[in-house]
Amino acid sequence: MSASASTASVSIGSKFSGAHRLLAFASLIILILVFSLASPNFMQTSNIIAILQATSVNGVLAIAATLVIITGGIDLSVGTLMTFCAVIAGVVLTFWGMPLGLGVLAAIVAGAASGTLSGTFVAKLKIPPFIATLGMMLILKGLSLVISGTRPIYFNGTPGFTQISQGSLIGSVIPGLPIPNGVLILFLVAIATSFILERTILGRFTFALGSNEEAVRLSGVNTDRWKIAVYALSGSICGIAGLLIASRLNSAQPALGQGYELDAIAAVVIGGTSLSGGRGTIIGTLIGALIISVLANGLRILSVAQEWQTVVTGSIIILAVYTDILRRRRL
Amino acid sequence: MSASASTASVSIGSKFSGAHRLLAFASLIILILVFSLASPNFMQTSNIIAILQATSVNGVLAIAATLVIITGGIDLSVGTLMTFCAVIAGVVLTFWGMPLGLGVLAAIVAGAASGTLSGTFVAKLKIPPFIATLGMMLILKGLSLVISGTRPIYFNGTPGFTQISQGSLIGSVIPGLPIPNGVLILFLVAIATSFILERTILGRFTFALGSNEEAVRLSGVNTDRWKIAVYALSGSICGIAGLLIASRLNSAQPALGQGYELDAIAAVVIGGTSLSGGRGTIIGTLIGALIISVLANGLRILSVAQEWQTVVTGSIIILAVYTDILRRRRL
Amino acid sequence: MTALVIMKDIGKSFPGVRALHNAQLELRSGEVHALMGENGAGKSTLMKILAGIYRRDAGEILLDGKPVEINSPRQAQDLGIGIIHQELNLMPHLTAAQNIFIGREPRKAAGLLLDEARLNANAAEIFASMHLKLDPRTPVGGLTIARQQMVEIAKALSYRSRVLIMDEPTAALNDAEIAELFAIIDRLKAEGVGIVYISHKMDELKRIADRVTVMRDSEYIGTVPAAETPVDKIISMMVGRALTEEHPDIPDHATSEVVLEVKHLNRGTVIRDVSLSVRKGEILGFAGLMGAGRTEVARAIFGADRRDSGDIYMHGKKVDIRIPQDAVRAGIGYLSEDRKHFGLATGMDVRNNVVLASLARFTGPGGLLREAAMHDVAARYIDQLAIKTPSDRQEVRLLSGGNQQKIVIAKWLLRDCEVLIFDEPTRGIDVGAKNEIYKLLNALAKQGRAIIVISSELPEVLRLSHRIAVMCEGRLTGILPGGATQEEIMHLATLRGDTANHNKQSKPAKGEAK
Amino acid sequence: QDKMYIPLISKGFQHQFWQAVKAGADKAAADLGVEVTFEGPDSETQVDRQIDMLAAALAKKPAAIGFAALDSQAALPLLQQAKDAKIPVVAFDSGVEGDIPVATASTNNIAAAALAADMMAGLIGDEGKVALVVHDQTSRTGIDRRDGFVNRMKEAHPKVEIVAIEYGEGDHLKSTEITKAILQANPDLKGMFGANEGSAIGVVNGAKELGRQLVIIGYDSGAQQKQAIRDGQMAGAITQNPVGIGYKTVEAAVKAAKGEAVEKNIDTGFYYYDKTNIDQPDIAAVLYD
Ligand SMILES: Nc1ncnc2c1ncn2[C@@H]1O[C@H](COP(=O)(O)OP(=O)(O)OP(=O)(O)O)[C@@H](O)[C@H]1O
Ligand SMILES: Nc1ncnc2c1ncn2[C@@H]1O[C@H](COP(=O)(O)OP(=O)(O)OP(=O)(O)O)[C@@H](O)[C@H]1O
Ligand SMILES: [Mg+2]
Ligand SMILES: [Mg+2]
Repeated sequence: MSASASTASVSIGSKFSGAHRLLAFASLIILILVFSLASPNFMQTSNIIAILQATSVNGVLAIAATLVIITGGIDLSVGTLMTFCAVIAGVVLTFWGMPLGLGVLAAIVAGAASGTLSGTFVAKLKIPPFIATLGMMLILKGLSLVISGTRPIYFNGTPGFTQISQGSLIGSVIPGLPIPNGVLILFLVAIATSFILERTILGRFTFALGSNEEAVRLSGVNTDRWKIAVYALSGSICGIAGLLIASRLNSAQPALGQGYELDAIAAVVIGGTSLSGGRGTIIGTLIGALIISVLANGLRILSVAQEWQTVVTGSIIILAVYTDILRRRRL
Repeated sequence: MSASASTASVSIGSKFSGAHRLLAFASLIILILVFSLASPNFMQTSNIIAILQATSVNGVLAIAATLVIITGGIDLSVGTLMTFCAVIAGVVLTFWGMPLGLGVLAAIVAGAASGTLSGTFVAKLKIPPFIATLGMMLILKGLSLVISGTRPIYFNGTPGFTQISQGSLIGSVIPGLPIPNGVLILFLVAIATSFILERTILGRFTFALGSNEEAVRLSGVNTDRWKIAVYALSGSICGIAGLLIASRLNSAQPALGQGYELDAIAAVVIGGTSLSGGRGTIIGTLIGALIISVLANGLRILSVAQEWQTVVTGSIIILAVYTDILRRRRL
Repeated sequence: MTALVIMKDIGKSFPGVRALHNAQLELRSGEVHALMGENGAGKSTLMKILAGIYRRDAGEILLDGKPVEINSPRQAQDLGIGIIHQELNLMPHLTAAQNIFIGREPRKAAGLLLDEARLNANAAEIFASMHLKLDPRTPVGGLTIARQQMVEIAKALSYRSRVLIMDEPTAALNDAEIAELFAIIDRLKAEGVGIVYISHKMDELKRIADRVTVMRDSEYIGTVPAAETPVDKIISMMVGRALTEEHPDIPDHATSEVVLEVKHLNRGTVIRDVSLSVRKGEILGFAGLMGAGRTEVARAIFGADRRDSGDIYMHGKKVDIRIPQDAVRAGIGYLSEDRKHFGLATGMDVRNNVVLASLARFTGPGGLLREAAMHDVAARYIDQLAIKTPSDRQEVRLLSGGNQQKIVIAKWLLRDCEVLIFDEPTRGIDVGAKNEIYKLLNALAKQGRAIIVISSELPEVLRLSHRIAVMCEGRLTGILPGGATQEEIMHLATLRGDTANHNKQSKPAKGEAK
Repeated sequence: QDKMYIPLISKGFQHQFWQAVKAGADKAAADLGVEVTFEGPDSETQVDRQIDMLAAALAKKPAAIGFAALDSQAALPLLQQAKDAKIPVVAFDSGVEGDIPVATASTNNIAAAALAADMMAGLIGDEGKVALVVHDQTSRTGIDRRDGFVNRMKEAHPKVEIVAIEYGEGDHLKSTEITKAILQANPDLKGMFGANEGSAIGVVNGAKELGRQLVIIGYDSGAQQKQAIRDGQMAGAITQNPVGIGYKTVEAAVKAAKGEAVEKNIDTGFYYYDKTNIDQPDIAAVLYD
């Protein structure tokens, strides 16, 4: 985590980043190959789609977490914020009976608002991101239970709602490819966020803040405002994750969410984004999220005993990242 | 997390650290005052002891996490390592019927061994601490289930075992003060670790590694070895936590442990240790752990509905840290 | 002619430190105003107040004769005040161009998108005007500090300020780059820009400064015209007494024992077949242009970087150096050129940084540290090197740049190695202290240490060295005797490609023969 | 030839109750010569994780599936998929809404908790304060056991006052701390109900650490709970028949897969046990260690 160390390797890493990014697939591809050989059930369209769908929620959450982590922060609230946004959608759609579009909007706005609050704690009040988002994690967890009356809110009154994640636009165009909308949304969010990170001023400041916040401030930039903006964007992406999971479950499950932040952050770090900030890619995060879900699915398909699944998952996560480190060193 | 920001305020903090440390109690004392006024049941000896006992496991875990965090790392495996060590004690004492001392030794050695492994991943293989300890967290969780056969191991064959946490040496000397041994052990571990951190070469390198590892390496220090030593020490402290929880429950519960790392790290950060390394105190961590258990206990005593307990806990954590920041700025 | 900037009776205190007291500065447009003073005199602090980074406790700032409040870097920029910081303030993960224009990126698509092409073009334009060959798309974290410094300069230039503060801009630069910078300064002067120039290199005064303001112990001493005032006078204003310069004679080491010998060192393309040796009591100077590979050689010897091939001998015995610990055990110490990243644990205090390489010596039974003994040595070095710090418990990052450098030196003096490699040891150090360090190096040599000094200041190399090794593009192009001239060195330092191989055969022979 | 393969997707895994269900399922698998796997999420809140497990199970083209739904609505699309693929689904532990399951092997948690309430009321003299430590605020079993207990008290024992309901994730240690705080806040508390094994043990531990005497009623079994009942620290507990649930689920699944008729509702029953009947063969048979 010491940012100062190994400047040389960083420079080399980013110099060859094109090649490296392609190679980062390697761990993932090896995993897929191994599972395909081990079980004929793995490489079926339906299973591939199940894996992608299992990735969709964690993938979107991980993208949200990536933004904050690149600024050098951490976000522990992504999981419960997702749930909170799902509950808000439930309130708007089921309790108040509003049209679908408003529910979608409400979830995203709720996410952005919560992100703005976390960002304000961090930027203005100088509360360490770990504490600010830990607090928000608990606050949102409690509020979800309070608002929902501690029971799931079902979306049966809004028939279109399940389509958000479970319908298949692609399937209706290309009949043989019933990729659920949830997966489509994951990729759209990834592309949009990647674009923001690489091409817009907000993205530039995201990296700059994580690289050396003091230098940015000394350049006369209002760092607080930009930091809050990053947290707000991250929050609104959590709102999308909330819609995805609610649509997938056709319900807002108010108790779900805590613990999901760990999977999300794990995907980010496996994907090569540095927890000390300044460096990271969305494509890496996507690959990280896929590694996690391929592992989970594959081990289940192989009927590995559940206690051993955990052991193997832990080992492979370490191994995958180590492989990645070795490859980068060799480049 | 950006180490560079707000240099001025940090410097002031450390200069007046004596005064500041005393004042850091303030958040805790305010909490205690408020709860005492709100409920006559709060300020009773039995409840104070209950709070202290509730702090013992998390406190010891938080001390273990503090060490690693000061080096600039993070340890997600403290919770499941605690369980693993408890299971190892169970195997040695109950399955093999060895004497108490050997069980205690086995738990601590198992912790040190696991810490050495994590430390080796981090120092030698250059795996980011987050990933190395995430992997270890899963591996240890799975292994605890495997070794125990997914069922609790009871210590009925070792009558003295429950005394480790539940007996009261102090109480047997001073009859009016039945402070359980678990609490005594927490304070002994805190004093010993504080001593190591402040007075020994290992402690000095713990801080130096977190401050600028590369500069330490270029001073001719074998940084890898010291880092591994810190992780090993941290692991052996987790072993003590494992003994405490097993003794308290008179059983090694193999499924327990995941999630405990968050409380432990929260205590560390609330206690003023910086996640970017190089700075931190054990007394701060103790206060952080106490804040967490006083909050939990007080809110339950006031019979606050559980969903609101979560909301209030989140808010107070943010507020407590903010108060601390304000005070430091004013000094 | 009204002054561009007047700073009157400025006062500033930090906890436990009075950094400024009644400080004065008057800057005219179109002049280069040198700000001189010993390490910790308050130069950087005064300039940070002008640049809106610190708030002053007392005094007044007038811009064009009107009082102004400068409360943030942004306000300073808006008032046309730009600054090149003494310590680099870059975002290592961003490219050179991105660093230069942070917060002022050219946009396209109605301001929504970044115009990366124009960004790079603009940066390239500035680099061209500085005659700097640097790809604007290179991440700055991978650049040497010299190049990072050039990026900082480019950034300051890009603001087109009316007032430009340069806080030791040449500390990390070599002569060619310094000449380039001075050409830029001349152009800016002609455009009417007022420049505050802070440096510890006295020779630069005569070359570019119009007036000189001297500070000492946080106070204003006086302002004098640069051309008319003798350097000695300025120095005595700075240090409060006259300095005597002594050129020690070069002892004959022909019969002394060879302590360190390096044979056929290789590392990628940055070190190509370098062989050299240092004798007991000898100071070997290391000269070369930026990027010549001197630092790389030193790091490779020290075990900080892996080497592809090459053997290292101490007292004729081969030593296996893989990590810095091996080197230190073998008796080799290395003082890095980049103190912030590689030299200091800046978050720790002075005492602990001084003992960092020798901690084992202060460890008693059970790993217990002997704090009192640590305090004693720290106090000794604070005294010996005149380190300006309130106490040995002050965090190092709160010290002025020069004083930080002295702490790194103290660390290696305490470690007491047989071979000491000093990489740019006087970077950012004031004249008085520089003299002290020269004396110290000579004394160390007399005691029988073998010393390698890497320096980009030729006068320094010439003054200190008993022999001078010169590198170019990773090759050792020759070894000159102590009395060599600047021209001889520059000749070897620019010997490129195959011609170098040829010269290498003959020149070292000449060096060794002396 | 390949054995018939039947995955069981449960609500949990590490808890002893689920391990007992697994033991029953494994026994049935051995008896009937089929292969079963048993999986469940870490916590009963992780509805989507369970769905992912169900999806992976379906990909393995099983002969039949056993499923303990955390939220049956959420699982509907996948259950539909199973139906379309002609994979029979046997619901266990708690029911699955709709007509997809060919059989349901479950305990009536509401009735069981009501029985606990009756027993509690009887032991405390039908009046006074009681409190609950429940494992989960939102899961089906948590809600049913809480509501079953609370509603029965309100209806049949109006003089019994419920002063606190807290949730401890079934974590022994957390439930212990919760119990101690509840006891501290209510010096006159007469009884406590722990709604699963971890909660019940926590209540026992908490009372023991504070040295308080009160009527404790637990749920499920396990060595510690049985010991507490024998020692008199715990008045009694409700037990389901987890081994039976596991066994019957696999049995029904095998029948359904072979196209044989299965009983639609397999009630595996529940029992109240205490010191007096703990060693009776019919009770001992449904308890686990
Ligand atoms: N943030 C700070 N906190 C405490 N003391 C400080 C701080 N910044 C500077 N100082 C102290 O103020 C004094 C003046 O420092 P300053 O950096 O202005 O010196 P300088 O003249 O630029 O020296 P140098 O030539 O070494 O760069 C020094 O004693 C330094 O230690
Ligand atoms: N961190 C790095 N990443 C990539 N290349 C580097 C790095 N550091 C140095 N180099 C390259 O290695 C070569 C040798 O640089 P080195 O710093 O050793 O030169 P030097 O002679 O010490 O010059 P300087 O005066 O800059 O210290 C140069 O081509 C330089 O660009
Ligand atoms: Mg300075
Ligand atoms: Mg160099």
